[in-house]
Amino acid sequence: MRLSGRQIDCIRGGRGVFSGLDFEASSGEVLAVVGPNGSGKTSLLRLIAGLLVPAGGSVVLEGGEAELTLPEQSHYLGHRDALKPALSVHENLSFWRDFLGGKVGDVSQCLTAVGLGHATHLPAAYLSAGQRRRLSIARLLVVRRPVWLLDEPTSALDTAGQDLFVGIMRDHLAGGGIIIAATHAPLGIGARELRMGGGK
Amino acid sequence: MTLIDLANPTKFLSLTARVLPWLAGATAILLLVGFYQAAMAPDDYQQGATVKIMFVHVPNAWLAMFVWGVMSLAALGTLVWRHPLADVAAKAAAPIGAAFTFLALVTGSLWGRPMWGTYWEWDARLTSVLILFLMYLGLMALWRAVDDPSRAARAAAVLTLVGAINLPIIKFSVDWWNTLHQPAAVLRMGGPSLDKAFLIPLLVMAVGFSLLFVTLHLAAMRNEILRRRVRSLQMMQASQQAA
Amino acid sequence: MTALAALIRRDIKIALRVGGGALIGVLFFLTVTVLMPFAIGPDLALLTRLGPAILWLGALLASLLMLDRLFTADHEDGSLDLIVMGRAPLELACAAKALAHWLAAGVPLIVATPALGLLLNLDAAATSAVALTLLVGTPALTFTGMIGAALAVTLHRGGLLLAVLVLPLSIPVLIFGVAASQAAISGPLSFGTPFSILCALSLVSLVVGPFAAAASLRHGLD
Amino acid sequence: MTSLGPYASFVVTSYALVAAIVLILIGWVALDYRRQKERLRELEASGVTRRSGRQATDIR
Repeated sequence: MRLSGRQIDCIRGGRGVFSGLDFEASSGEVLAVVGPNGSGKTSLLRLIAGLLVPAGGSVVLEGGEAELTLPEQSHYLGHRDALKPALSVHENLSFWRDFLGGKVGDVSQCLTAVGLGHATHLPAAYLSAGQRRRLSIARLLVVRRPVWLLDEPTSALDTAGQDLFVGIMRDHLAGGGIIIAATHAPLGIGARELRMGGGK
Repeated sequence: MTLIDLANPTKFLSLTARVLPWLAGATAILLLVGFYQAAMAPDDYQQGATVKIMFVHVPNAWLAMFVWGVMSLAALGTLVWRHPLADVAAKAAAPIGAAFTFLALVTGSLWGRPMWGTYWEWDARLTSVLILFLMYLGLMALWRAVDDPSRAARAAAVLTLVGAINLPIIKFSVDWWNTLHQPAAVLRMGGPSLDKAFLIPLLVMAVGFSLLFVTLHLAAMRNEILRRRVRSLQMMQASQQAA
Repeated sequence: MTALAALIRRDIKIALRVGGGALIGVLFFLTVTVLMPFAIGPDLALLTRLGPAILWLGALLASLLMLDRLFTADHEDGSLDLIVMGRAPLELACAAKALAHWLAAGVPLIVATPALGLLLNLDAAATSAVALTLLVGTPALTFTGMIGAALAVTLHRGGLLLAVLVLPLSIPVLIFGVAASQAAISGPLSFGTPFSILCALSLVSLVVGPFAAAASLRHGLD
Repeated sequence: MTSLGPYASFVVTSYALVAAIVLILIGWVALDYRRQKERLRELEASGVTRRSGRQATDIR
């Protein structure tokens, strides 16, 4: 499986964020998108996720499931964690499992895997920022999708959480997954760098 | 047991556990006696048997206002002394007050059907009670809208006090509005002089319903304290085993 | 199908839990209706005549105000991004959200109508006529209002802008809803004609609403 | 019991409604109490303790 972008232009609010961007990542590979604030890291991820329309160029996934689009084979983990405080931890995760569909796993197991096994029936409102992030990460586990688009995934996580997350990413890569992560801090895992901005 | 002791939620719970059965028993007895006397009361020469509706209508209408008074006192406790038990008292009273107000409205309307020929007349009293009912519902909506109980308590306290000041103004305006449109006064409930045969069952019922309120209020306050305990324990559970 | 059912279940759950707004809509409906006689006067004959119009206006405003949060809440916490990325077509997801909204917020309005009919001195036949037209007409309000809600999300503005966008769109529903209820109460028109037009409006909005909302969400997210 | 005359249905409906609403209130309070107790017991079973170290279900 290979994810590649050719000559991508991105314009937001009339301002050119980046142009002529090329990248590629194959199965088992991490592409770390680095660069200063405003260089378009988040825009690139949202563009791959199909949430932004590129002004030029294209992104292609080769070797995926033919009848599905790229966004339907991607997980997007953004700054906002897509959790409803009124629902319990379990309800939040099982909603996303049912809604996103495809190959799904067991909700309780995934919650235990991210260290939330004790809190399954508590309202998500009671979780701390780090725990909310863990719950978002559980979403990556409960629904199997080959491409992970992660925006600052380790922010708000404590050291134990970061170690846990590195393990989760390793498993995903070993299963032939692709990870594209926008990050300031080192991910703790071997990655190819895509440097954004500055080089115009 | 001093007042300070009462203010401690745990002490309050133990007191409630001891008092509630007696209160419930007294309430049941008074309401049964009141019901018997109401059934035995003679018909009114003007209103016929519908006068019996008064025996449940008047206590409910009086409680509708009394409960708002209780909540206003609790609101003062919340705002001035910032006491959590006052929050609990205010929150527990709202649904009970709303239920009594609803009953006052419905019994009033059932009394009005044979008297006026319609279920609803925009009579000054009924209309004021209807507005009171809306305010109760608004207050309950406010309690439900905010997840953090102490924040909700302060907002609800402000609304309760503003309501307490506003209620007489609303009553006055509605009276004025009503006389403006309807110079002919409709037949009013009760009347200035009340025969003893009606007064005694009415009083017994009034005391009975008041006791019912006290009983329900204490029980609801106990539930609310337990609910808060559950909430804080859940929050502790969320953080305790985070590692 | 499980995806859409899950979405409907989730939205209804959120609406009914603490902090959800389902019952506040009914309270608003009640309050607006009770306010009307203070402006018009307590003349029962007049209120009877105006009753259907008052109820329809109240229901229209109530359902409009509740629509504000339809997409905004999901947009703010990032859920909308994931809904767009789901395998369910966005049009169907929008329809599911609108259906959940109607079930949680629209149906209570219809249930409350008889009590309000009593206050406005409508008899049983008139009240049921109004309730029936609301049952048929409120889906149209929700599904056309959804277009405004989607636009409000993409423009990052809600509230009054939504009202200004959506109110003109709901004029036909209001016209035929009130006309049908009036026809049922006093004539002279037959009930069937305006009622069938109201049904047709609802059916059209069921189709147009989701497509327009999905289109505006797709092009407006950033 | 004296006869209630032509308006019997209104009187009976009033009393029945009052009884029904009061019973609903009592039922709500009782059910709520049982539910909170149940939750406290579950929380205690899962090993969460109060700051004061007392039992969660202890109301004395």
